[in-house]
Amino acid sequence: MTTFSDVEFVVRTIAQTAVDNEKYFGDLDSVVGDGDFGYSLARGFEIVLKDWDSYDRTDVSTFLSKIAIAITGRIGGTSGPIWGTAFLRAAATVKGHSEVSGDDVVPMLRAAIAGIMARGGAELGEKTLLDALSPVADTIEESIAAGDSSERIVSAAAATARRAADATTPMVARRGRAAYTGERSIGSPDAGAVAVAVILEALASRWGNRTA
Amino acid sequence: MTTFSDVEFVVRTIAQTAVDNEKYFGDLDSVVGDGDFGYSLARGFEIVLKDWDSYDRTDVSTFLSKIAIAITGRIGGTSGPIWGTAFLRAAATVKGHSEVSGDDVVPMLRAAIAGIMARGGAELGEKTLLDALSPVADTIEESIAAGDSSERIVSAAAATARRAADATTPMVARRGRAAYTGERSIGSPDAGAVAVAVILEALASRWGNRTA
Amino acid sequence: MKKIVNDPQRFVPEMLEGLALANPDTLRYVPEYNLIMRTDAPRDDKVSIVQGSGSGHEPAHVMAVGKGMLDAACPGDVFAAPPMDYVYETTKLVNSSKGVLLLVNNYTGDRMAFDMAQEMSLADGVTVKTLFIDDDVAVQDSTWTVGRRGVAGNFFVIKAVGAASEAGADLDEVVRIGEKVNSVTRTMGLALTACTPPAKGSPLFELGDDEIEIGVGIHGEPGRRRAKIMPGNELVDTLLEPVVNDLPFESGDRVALMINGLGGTPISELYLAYGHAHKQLAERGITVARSYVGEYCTSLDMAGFSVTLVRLDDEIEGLLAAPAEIGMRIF
Amino acid sequence: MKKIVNDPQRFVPEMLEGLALANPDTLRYVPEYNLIMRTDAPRDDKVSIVQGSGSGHEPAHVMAVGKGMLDAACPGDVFAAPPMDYVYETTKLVNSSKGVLLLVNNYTGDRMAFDMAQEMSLADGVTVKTLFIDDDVAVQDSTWTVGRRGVAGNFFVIKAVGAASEAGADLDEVVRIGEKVNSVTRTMGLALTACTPPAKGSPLFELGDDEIEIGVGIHGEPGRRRAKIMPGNELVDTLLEPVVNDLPFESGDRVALMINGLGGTPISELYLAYGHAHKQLAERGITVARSYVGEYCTSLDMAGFSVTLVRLDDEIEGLLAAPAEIGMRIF
Ligand SMILES: Nc1ncnc2c1ncn2[C@@H]1O[C@H](COP(=O)(O)OP(=O)(O)O)[C@@H](O)[C@H]1O
Ligand SMILES: Nc1ncnc2c1ncn2[C@@H]1O[C@H](COP(=O)(O)OP(=O)(O)O)[C@@H](O)[C@H]1O
Ligand SMILES: [Mg+2]
Ligand SMILES: [Mg+2]
Ligand SMILES: [Mg+2]
Ligand SMILES: [Mg+2]
Repeated sequence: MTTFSDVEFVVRTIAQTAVDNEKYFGDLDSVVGDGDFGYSLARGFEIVLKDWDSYDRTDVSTFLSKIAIAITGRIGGTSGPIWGTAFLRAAATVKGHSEVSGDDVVPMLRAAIAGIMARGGAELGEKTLLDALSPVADTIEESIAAGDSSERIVSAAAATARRAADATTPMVARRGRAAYTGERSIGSPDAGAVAVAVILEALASRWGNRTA
Repeated sequence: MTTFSDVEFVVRTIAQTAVDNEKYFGDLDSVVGDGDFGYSLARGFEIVLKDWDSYDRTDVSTFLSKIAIAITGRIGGTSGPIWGTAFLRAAATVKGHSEVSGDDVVPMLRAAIAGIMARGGAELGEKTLLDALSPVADTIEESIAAGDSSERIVSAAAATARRAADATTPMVARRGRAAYTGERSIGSPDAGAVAVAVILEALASRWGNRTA
Repeated sequence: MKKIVNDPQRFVPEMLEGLALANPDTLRYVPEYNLIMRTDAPRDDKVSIVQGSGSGHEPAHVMAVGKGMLDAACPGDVFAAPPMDYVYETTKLVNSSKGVLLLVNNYTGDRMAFDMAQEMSLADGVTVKTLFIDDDVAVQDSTWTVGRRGVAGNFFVIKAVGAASEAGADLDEVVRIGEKVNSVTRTMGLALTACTPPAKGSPLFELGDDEIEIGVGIHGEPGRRRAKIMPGNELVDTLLEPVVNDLPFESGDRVALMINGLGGTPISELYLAYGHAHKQLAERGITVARSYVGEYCTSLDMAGFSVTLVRLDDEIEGLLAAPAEIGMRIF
Repeated sequence: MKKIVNDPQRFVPEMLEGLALANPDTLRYVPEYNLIMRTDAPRDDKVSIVQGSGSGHEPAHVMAVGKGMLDAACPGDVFAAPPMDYVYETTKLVNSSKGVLLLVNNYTGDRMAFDMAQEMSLADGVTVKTLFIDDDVAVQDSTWTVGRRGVAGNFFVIKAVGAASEAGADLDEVVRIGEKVNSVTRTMGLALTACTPPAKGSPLFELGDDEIEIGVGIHGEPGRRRAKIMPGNELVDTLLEPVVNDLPFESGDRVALMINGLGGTPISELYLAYGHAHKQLAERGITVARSYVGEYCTSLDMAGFSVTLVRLDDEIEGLLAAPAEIGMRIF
């Protein structure tokens, strides 16, 4: 069900969305952060797009590792280690698999989440992108268990991500630069969580037309 | 006709007007100058007001010299030397006179004008306060020759000063900081010339009520 | 946005190139890793000192490279910690047989990049230690756990460890000194205006015509609270009070006092602030033995300033007084 | 207005007091005449060097007082030449048996104050000479007769005459050197924003969000023309071109290159400008032998910069390289 080309489609959509939303993501980060989140992601992922054909595609794990190295090498700030770790952990989950399937998706996502937590020390509810990623993993798990089509799974995940991102608005930031402003972080959503929602919405809207 | 108290009244009105118009004169100087003209005059003349009773009043010449020294000691920029020289030259004109009369006014003013020209090298038509002072001297001379009352003399002088100040608007500044902007000095009046007009208008409006 | 900038993405590399061109004898620019290093680094008779951090804080840290200060600075993009690869490569480039000390201002992104880079370097057999600088008292009572931020006080840590390493101290000794200086250094800043990152092109936050931001960070992060503009002396008191009370600094102490400009405030105003701070400290019985007025750690073009105090003892005072020569210079 | 200021009328005295408090061993503040002088001045083994000018150009000139530079600086209020009495008193205070050199940036007000003060000092038997600095090429083809303005290039004149006087040169020799340096120094500046004098409380002129002012003076006087903001390299070219062509500087020349910040522009941007200017000069066959990047002569909080070139020969280069120690310092 999940093929190599689905993995490529997901990675490419993440990269394209990051590049397309440079300004928007930056503006979100400037409300209580330092405004560089959009710039950082875009600089990393534009390299992914530029060198797209060059990444070793021996297997999914190798491919995702190469992507991880490419973005950690270029993305600075908090996002470099965070996003790089996420890709590395997802890659490690399917190491040695010649094929990946829909059943690998949730373990990969959970591994990415655990990696981010280990790297940055954040827990759920501290107003970071984890607050969008974690509910998304739950939704996908449920949707797969319910036997949903991949279209339905992705669109359910996108809806959850958006709701979860919105739900970060009333939270007090306890991680990242936004935490320095304490109570003043209340009232605007977390930039990372919104980015997760925007990416999943992009995946959902393009899923039907993905090249197999 | 001109008494010591008239001289005191004139000096005091100049001083008060300079202090009252600090901001206005500064704004005029900031159009093409550096904005400090109001500040400079005010800092000098506020001392004149503060120490008013202390100036040696042996005779008019001594009195004006003391005023000159007080303001040159405090006013910086171009205005310190210019206004100080004007007072010094006016004082020198009546040196040794135990009394001064209306007939001394024009020679004193002409001496002040000549002093300013010598000090700063400016000629008429170069968009400085000379372009107001010089016509004022002419008007006073004519008005005295016509046998006018002191009220009429002063109000004629004020009207001339205002016309002359307005007439500096189309001029190209060739002296002072405004000259650096060349053609761009066209379109706004010279700050120094306007100050002369404002001072003469203050003299005219208070002349009737001056304490003898 | 009105700045001296070409392509915003080239802002940092072009600045670094200019810095190296202005100091051809002493500084080298390595474009692959976006770093500035001393032409004579690494020297095996001294511990190599490296500071990494986001850019936008100039003269920190690229202009603090030179004799008696840093051996290399490894800046990321504006306000972004450097990618860990750059830190890793920098560490290898300046690897000395006496070891490498990485100085890091305490921020999540920087910590992570340096932790990862240190792990990789250690695996390669490079002797490397990391020292986190956290002098900002503005954020002490907050709810997150990464702890205080590192701000302008890092100058003193750099100066002290730079002098110690120049004098031949070994890595443990250099670390001891750096930790000691950090432990007696406290800073707090305020912003009169927001700053404009070249890539964003507009101010990071909005401040009203009469508003200031107290406890601001050096990345344009808003501070802890807003207030109305107040007379200069009160601005100074607003910062000095929490700084003094935090360590606390007490009567009889000798201190270094720094008034650091955040980028857009003229040095004339900084000296005015210095005068008041100096006198306030004197009233508390605190003696200013060394003074620092100017820009040390900025936030791009932000108007505002920070106040830093360092409690001196003979050791620290000697290290601060040692000669040094860096890219940021006058003559 | 958001500035570190108490009573605007006390802005200059409070700044000077801060400067003296920060440099107790080397600088003395004389409040009666609003001046800063070296604690060891006058010294009878050297010509005393004094610069007077309006304030608002810091570090010029009060922070350029010290060994190898000025013996005293006699500043007026912001952007106003000092009252002639102050100049006269300063001259008497630093009177040395080798004489006094008054350095004056060429402006009407300054010229008049110094001419008058010089006359008074000469009458008192003080040996005093005056040297007018006029490096600004922006105003060369104008219609007034006071001539070019003195701007950031005055740093080089101060440095050279300071070094010469420190080496024991007599007054005539010091004057010769100062005139020589002035004659081979050229500057032009541009503003990205207007500046705000504390006493006025609002910007001196209005510039649109995308407008710049080319050929601006250091007193917030508007320049010769307005233009739209352009990329950093073009900003540099806009200034470099007229500066190079004025002397002119030619292939084979060795020069000092200064990128001077006007007060509100961060040093990161200045280094970016430096890099481009350096490369442009190299393309013309002009070698930058000495580089200066930072704030030397500002216009309060104005954003913008100026470019200065000095044609070097062995004599000038040696004088610029001589050691000096001033209030504006880093360590
Ligand atoms: N400790 C952390 N763990 C996980 N995510 C984090 C952490 N800190 C910040 N983030 C996420 O990173 C985003 C900001 O990224 P970025 O702008 O690159 O960081 P910074 O500029 O603070 O270094 C935040 O919106 C948040 O979602
Ligand atoms: N050379 C000169 N001779 C006479 N008056 C002058 C001269 N230069 C300037 N002024 C007058 O002085 C006014 C500006 O004074 P001020 O602001 O004190 O000078 P600045 O700031 O340029 O030193 C001008 O408006 C003009 O009237
Ligand atoms: Mg950020
Ligand atoms: Mg003026
Ligand atoms: Mg950042
Ligand atoms: Mg002036």
